[in-house]
Amino acid sequence: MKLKLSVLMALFLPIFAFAEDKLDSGDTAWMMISTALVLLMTPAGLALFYGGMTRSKNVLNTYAMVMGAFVVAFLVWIIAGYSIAFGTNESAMLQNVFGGFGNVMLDGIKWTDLSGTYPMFVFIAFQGTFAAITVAIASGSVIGRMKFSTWMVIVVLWGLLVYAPITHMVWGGEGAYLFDAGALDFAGGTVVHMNGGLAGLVLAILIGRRSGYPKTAMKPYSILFTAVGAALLWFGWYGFNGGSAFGANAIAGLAVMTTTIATSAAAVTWMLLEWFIFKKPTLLGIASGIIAGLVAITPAAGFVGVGGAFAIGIVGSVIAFFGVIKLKKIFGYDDSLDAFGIHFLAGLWGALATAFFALNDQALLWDGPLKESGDRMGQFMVQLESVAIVGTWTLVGTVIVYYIASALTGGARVDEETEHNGLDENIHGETVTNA
Amino acid sequence: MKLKLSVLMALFLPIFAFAEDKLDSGDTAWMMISTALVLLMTPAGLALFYGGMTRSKNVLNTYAMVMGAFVVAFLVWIIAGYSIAFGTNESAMLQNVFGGFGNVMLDGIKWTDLSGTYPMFVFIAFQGTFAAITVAIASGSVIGRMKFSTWMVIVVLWGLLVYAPITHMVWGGEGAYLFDAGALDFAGGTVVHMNGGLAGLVLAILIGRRSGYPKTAMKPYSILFTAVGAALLWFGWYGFNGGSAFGANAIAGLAVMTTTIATSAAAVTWMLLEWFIFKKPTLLGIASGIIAGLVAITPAAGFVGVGGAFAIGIVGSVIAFFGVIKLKKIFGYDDSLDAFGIHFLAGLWGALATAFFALNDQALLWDGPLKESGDRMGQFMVQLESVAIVGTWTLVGTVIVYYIASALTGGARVDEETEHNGLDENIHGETVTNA
Amino acid sequence: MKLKLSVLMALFLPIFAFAEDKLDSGDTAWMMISTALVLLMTPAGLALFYGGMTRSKNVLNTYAMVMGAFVVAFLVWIIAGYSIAFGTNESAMLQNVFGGFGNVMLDGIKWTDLSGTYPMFVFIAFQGTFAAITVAIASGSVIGRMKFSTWMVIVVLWGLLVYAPITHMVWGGEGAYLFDAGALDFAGGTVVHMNGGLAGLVLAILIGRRSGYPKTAMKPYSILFTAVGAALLWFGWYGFNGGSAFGANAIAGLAVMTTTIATSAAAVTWMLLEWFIFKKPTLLGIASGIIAGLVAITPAAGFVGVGGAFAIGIVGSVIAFFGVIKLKKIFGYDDSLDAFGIHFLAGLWGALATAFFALNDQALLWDGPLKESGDRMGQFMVQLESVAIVGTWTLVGTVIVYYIASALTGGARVDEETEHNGLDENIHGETVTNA
Amino acid sequence: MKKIEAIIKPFKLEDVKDALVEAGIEGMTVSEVKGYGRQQGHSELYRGAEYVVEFIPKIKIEIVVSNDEFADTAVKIIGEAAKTGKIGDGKIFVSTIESVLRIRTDETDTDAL
Amino acid sequence: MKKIEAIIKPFKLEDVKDALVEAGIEGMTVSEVKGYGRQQGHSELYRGAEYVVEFIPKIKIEIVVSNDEFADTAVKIIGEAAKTGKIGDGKIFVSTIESVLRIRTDETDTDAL
Amino acid sequence: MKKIEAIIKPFKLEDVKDALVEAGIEGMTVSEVKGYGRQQGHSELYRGAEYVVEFIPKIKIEIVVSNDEFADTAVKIIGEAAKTGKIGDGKIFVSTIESVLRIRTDETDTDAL
Ligand SMILES: Nc1ncnc2c1ncn2[C@@H]1O[C@H](COP(=O)(O)OP(=O)(O)O)[C@@H](O)[C@H]1O
Ligand SMILES: Nc1ncnc2c1ncn2[C@@H]1O[C@H](COP(=O)(O)OP(=O)(O)O)[C@@H](O)[C@H]1O
Ligand SMILES: Nc1ncnc2c1ncn2[C@@H]1O[C@H](COP(=O)(O)OP(=O)(O)O)[C@@H](O)[C@H]1O
Repeated sequence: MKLKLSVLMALFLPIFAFAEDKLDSGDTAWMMISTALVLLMTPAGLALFYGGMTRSKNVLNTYAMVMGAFVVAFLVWIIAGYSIAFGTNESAMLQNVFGGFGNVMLDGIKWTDLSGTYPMFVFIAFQGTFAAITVAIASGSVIGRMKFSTWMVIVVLWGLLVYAPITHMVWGGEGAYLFDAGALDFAGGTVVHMNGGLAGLVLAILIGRRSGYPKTAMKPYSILFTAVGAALLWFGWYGFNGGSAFGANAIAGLAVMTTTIATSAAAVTWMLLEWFIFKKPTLLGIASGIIAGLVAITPAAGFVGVGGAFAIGIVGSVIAFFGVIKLKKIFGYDDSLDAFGIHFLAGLWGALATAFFALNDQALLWDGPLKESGDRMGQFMVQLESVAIVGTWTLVGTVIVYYIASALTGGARVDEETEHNGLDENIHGETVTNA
Repeated sequence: MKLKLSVLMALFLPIFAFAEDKLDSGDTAWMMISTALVLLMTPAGLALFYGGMTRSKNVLNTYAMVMGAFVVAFLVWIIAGYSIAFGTNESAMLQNVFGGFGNVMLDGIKWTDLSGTYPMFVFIAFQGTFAAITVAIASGSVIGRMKFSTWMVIVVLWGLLVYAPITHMVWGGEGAYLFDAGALDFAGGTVVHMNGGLAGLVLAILIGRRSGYPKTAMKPYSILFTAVGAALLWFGWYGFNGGSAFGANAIAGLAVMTTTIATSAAAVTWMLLEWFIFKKPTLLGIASGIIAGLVAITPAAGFVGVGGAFAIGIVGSVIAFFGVIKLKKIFGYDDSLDAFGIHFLAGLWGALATAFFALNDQALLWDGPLKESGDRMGQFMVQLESVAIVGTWTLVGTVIVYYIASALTGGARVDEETEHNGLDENIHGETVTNA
Repeated sequence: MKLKLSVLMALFLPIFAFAEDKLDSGDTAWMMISTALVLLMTPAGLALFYGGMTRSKNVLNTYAMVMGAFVVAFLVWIIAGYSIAFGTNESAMLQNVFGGFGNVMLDGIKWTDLSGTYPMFVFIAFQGTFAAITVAIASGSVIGRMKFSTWMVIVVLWGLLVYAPITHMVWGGEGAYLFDAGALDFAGGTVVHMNGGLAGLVLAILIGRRSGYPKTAMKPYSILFTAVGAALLWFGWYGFNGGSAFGANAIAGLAVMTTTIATSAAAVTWMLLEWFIFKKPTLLGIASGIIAGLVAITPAAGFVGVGGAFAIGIVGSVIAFFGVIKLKKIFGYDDSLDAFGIHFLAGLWGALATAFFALNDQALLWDGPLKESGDRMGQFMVQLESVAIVGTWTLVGTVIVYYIASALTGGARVDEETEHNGLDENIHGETVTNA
Repeated sequence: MKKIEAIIKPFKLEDVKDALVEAGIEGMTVSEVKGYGRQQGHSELYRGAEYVVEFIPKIKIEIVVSNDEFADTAVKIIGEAAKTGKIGDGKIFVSTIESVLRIRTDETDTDAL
Repeated sequence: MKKIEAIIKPFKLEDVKDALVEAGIEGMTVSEVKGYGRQQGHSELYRGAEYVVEFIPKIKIEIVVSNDEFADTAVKIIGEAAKTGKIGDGKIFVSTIESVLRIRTDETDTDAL
Repeated sequence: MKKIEAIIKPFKLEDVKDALVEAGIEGMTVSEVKGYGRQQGHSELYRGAEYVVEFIPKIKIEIVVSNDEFADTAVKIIGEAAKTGKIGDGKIFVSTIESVLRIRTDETDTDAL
């Protein structure tokens, strides 16, 4: 479990100032601000990034889906998600995928408890912001046609049935399946981005395309908001990746560096691709490249060096570009705001690329084939396995969640008139702007 | 005084790494970032939250009232506010409400001075951002009809006559009236939210309603901006509540957790109330719930546990909802952007509820009936007393300030034509958007 | 070199907890969050500040110029800029202005390396965000008429030929010309603001005025965005100035205080100037005053006291006001968004004023006439020299860069039709808003 | 059939609409326009440069009615409801419409109104 | 010459334009208007207060054609393309235009169209 | 009385207004419209899909004048001031207005202009 690792690291790296079971104010400061940064990513960053890209009649609904997802998912996390993800199950078999209900409502956790060198409550809140953004990402694929009620039910169920078990498998500590297998996922390439992006695609296919898609031109309300959203996401991502070092240490510093490099490289790449292919570099392209780079480096941020960051950012951008521009057209699904195209594909690439670009440095690596025997190919197989298992769980879980939510809310899709007039007007009774 | 408390705490909690009179870099980092976070709340968070809710013809004026309030109030704080609030008066009687003028212009304070484990200058700047946001909150009640000049004068006077003495009474350390009485106000339920919200109501009543209110539909310029503002406020609030632990310690961690829970719970509550009562959950409702939750948990953030945070958030949201939807109609005052409805009511609730939900934990509590003898009823009486005294002071003080400011600027209200054309055009010579 | 100084400081100030060659988690936390804060300033703060002031047809282009500048300039910094700026040249003569190519692609730097008490990688990323914002500032002067391709080439060349050598001269450590001379520039008054602002003016003159300037009224798209941008810049500036103390220490605390005072004072000053002169205080004026104050205090933030901060803020605002309102008209250049008027002039003032207002305190000062012998006049001459040398280098370098970039991209200026229809449409194929 | 085009002050729209509806006129089309006339616009400020906003926001109401009588009534009602007595109250123009079609039902002319 | 003014539902603009172009009508001017009529607007919510949005977004198309025949064709085409059969489909008005000038070439009347 | 409706390029509005005012025409109403005609719109890009913006922003100016002479003058002035010689310069339409009312004063027809 990541928790453990930071403690373990202390043994290898005498430059780290902390000792077990003692609160370190620097680490605590860093983890609290990281929590705030990751929080900002959802109701401000992602909401604006998505809101700006939607048609004007659905902007507030898009925002409400993202902001609503955050508040509901966070409560679900406190009520049972955390327990399932990071609790410890007595049954060793169940412990592979499921932490149990021992910490429901954070039962058994005191405010003085520590997680390594900082308060356990901060760890739980930090992780809760991850749970919330993951499901919020998925909303991007189904914007403009899903009932708000259905979406709210999906957020609840998905947090329990899909997010929490996957988190347990990857980050749940000893006895958890993929953790034991030695999968490397620094800050959530599989847990967050592949997971959220694939869930988006599944929902998009199940609910069907927006009426008029792809014939009608569906113009974005304002790319200005999308760009601001991308900038806020980037800012928050320092908490996401940097905070995943679980302390203000040299690994966090490395993550800060690789995150900035990969993101910049990805943005430049997307801009150049558009420039060469379409003759026009768009602001939406630069913003999309930024997100693609951030996603791609997420699983690798604390494992790779300068060169690896460049490579992961550039290739991640090319792949996401391909997903958004080509793949969507080839298969004809309506991944409205490209949650799949960007988050799944760049997350997948980052997860696999980690095997090849991770520095072979004992002080950095988590247990696994690469650390134990420098076996990159073995590490790649573990990465493949984790990608396959997470993918399958997401796929199956999301289908189940969709059908339950749809049944509970009398169908997942809004009626034609609502879709036509816009969800802002019919569902929320609001308009994006009043002159 | 809060200052003292953090030092005192070091004695009880051996897990805190700091010692007296020594700068701790983690605490310093946390208090500096907290200062920046609270700063952000006013000229970005609150300004957008309010600006988006105003009619399009008054958006820039609303923004200028909030941003202008910040810069003026902060200077007032440095010039004399801090001295009144946190200075020490030689007269024991005066010390009850008034810290004196010993630190005017920060006289006597050196850059190397510490406040516990971090620089005194950071403490002063941090507290200055509180002074500034408090008066800025009040502007929400009088938007669309007050002269900008009157408002600027109010900001100056109110900072000295209302904010600073109240802060002294509650947080001013030994000898200060409510501090000695043992009032619990972790981060400003009385000092900031009740105070600012009630000042808003008083000003709204004194200046009268907007012309056309409540008959004319006064549509918000853009709820999109309001939602972004709410998200930025939430983000900044980690500095507000977390920073009020005055260090990167376990109490700050607790505040981070309770703040996130109460806010999420309040947002979900408001959304559900709207959904059940009006059939439509609005984005404005979710955003309002977020603010209600943040306000309600403010006085309690570092005192309560998980269950308390849920309760305070949920009930706080119900009360603010009632204030905004019902109370305003019943009494007919024009609390334009609901500064009173949300800040006063949720702040009041939080201040009283703290008596009931505070953990009976010596390491957390400040001196008072609950800490000394586990006397919750006694604590409640103290909370009631502090609410009554702060409320009275605000009421009387704000009335006085209003009349002086009005006299100095030839009447507080803009002329009819200005109100009709919009304050943006007539006062600032600007329009919110030029196509 | 600033790096060195923080280490040196440890000897003088026993209150600082760090020791050489040991990572301090509090300093590391502060420097990482400072890096994130300064990042935010460019693709969110400056982009909005500038975007809101442009005509609606050029908003997305303005945003893309700023955001694009960041990602390109950061990569240039990693590839060679850092090496030129902070590398060590074997030739003592070259070392005066040029750090050499020893650290190209961060060659030779390991993730475990420290810069004083925090990771070297964090120092490099932090400095990279300075490199990026500096060139982005210059874009404000040439908005609405420069080819995007020319701009991108300028960003690359300017980062290498102008920014990196200037940074080396001022902050490059022993052997670097202005560093050895004892120039005081706490956080970049010369390096960032004078440099970026003057580059803007040079480019504006070389490319010529926008067609119709100054006859046609060029209305800002939305001052609302400009105000939000100013607020985000202010927030980020705590990382800019506070982070330039290179640790969570008392100097950082001082910078936090002086930054807030100078900024508030400057904003109030600009507001009052407009009120007295034009009868209308504008929101744009308040926002401009905020930026002027932030710029003016930048070189002085960690050197001056409360009184100095007031003086620097107020006078800086008056000077920038004069630059924006008068100077531009007198000389007739088209400094479209006032990069020169605000950044150069306020930066120049701050750089010179530092000589007079710096506290004569050994613990604060860097080596130079003031520290060595309390010689303010000598210090002023050093400041003058540094201003002159930086100014000359910027002037000559920017002219060269402009002509190369122009030649490489077939002329720097867009064609008439593009200028007329707007760069958003013709260059990016996007519109700022779709109803 | 007649078409009435009225240029009025924006804040009078509600009153005019109510008065028309009360008088039995149940269809109209409105648009946002800008007017230039004797009324002085306010001045805006940008970086200290003041410029007068010469085009002032107005609302245009278009109503097609079936005969002269209705036209007169409509003109009268609008004229009364939109009046403030201050410069810039606006103007009402009447012209002839030759044919009308209601798209939904294919009814024409008077039936279509 | 005739002027056709059609008030239609916004989402029908694309269809109407295509149908007109197919029929050889190559010039038109459109604007965003708000319509008041039998069609009920939706209701909006603000702080719990519900108010009906009485003015519904519509598109106005203006086309000037050189003779009655073209006018009839245009009316027919628009009428068909804009029809949904539900309330609020809109109306088409025809009136007379006396002269036309094409600014670019100074051509007048029929030549200018 | 005559009504002149001119569709022009937006950036020509200032010139046209100035020319009209110089010629003594002191009232007009303008609105933002979109034109479809021979002028090709630019193309926009969204996620790599390029689509042509067929409706191009134009300004419509409406002026009511009291007689044919004024109408001719106005048409001439607008025609000259709005001309660039490139496709898309726009058109001017003239029609008849039967009555005018100045709301403020109840003056009618020629007096109201
Ligand atoms: N000759 C005209 N043709 C078209 N519209 C006009 C004309 N004269 C005035 N208007 C419109 O009527 C509005 C009011 O006119 P104005 O001269 O300002 O005041 P008043 O209506 O009191 O005479 C103008 O803003 C303009 O929209
Ligand atoms: N008398 C009228 N004059 C001008 N516009 C009208 C008139 N009646 C209707 N309209 C326009 O036509 C639109 C549709 O009319 P409405 O009565 O809602 O439905 P329908 O077209 O099905 O009869 C209205 O929104 C309005 O814009
Ligand atoms: N038949 C028409 N009816 C109404 N408006 C027209 C007509 N033809 C052209 N227009 C308007 O005139 C504008 C210019 O026409 P266009 O054919 O593009 O160029 P030009 O004016 O040079 O012939 C169009 O954008 C449209 O707004």
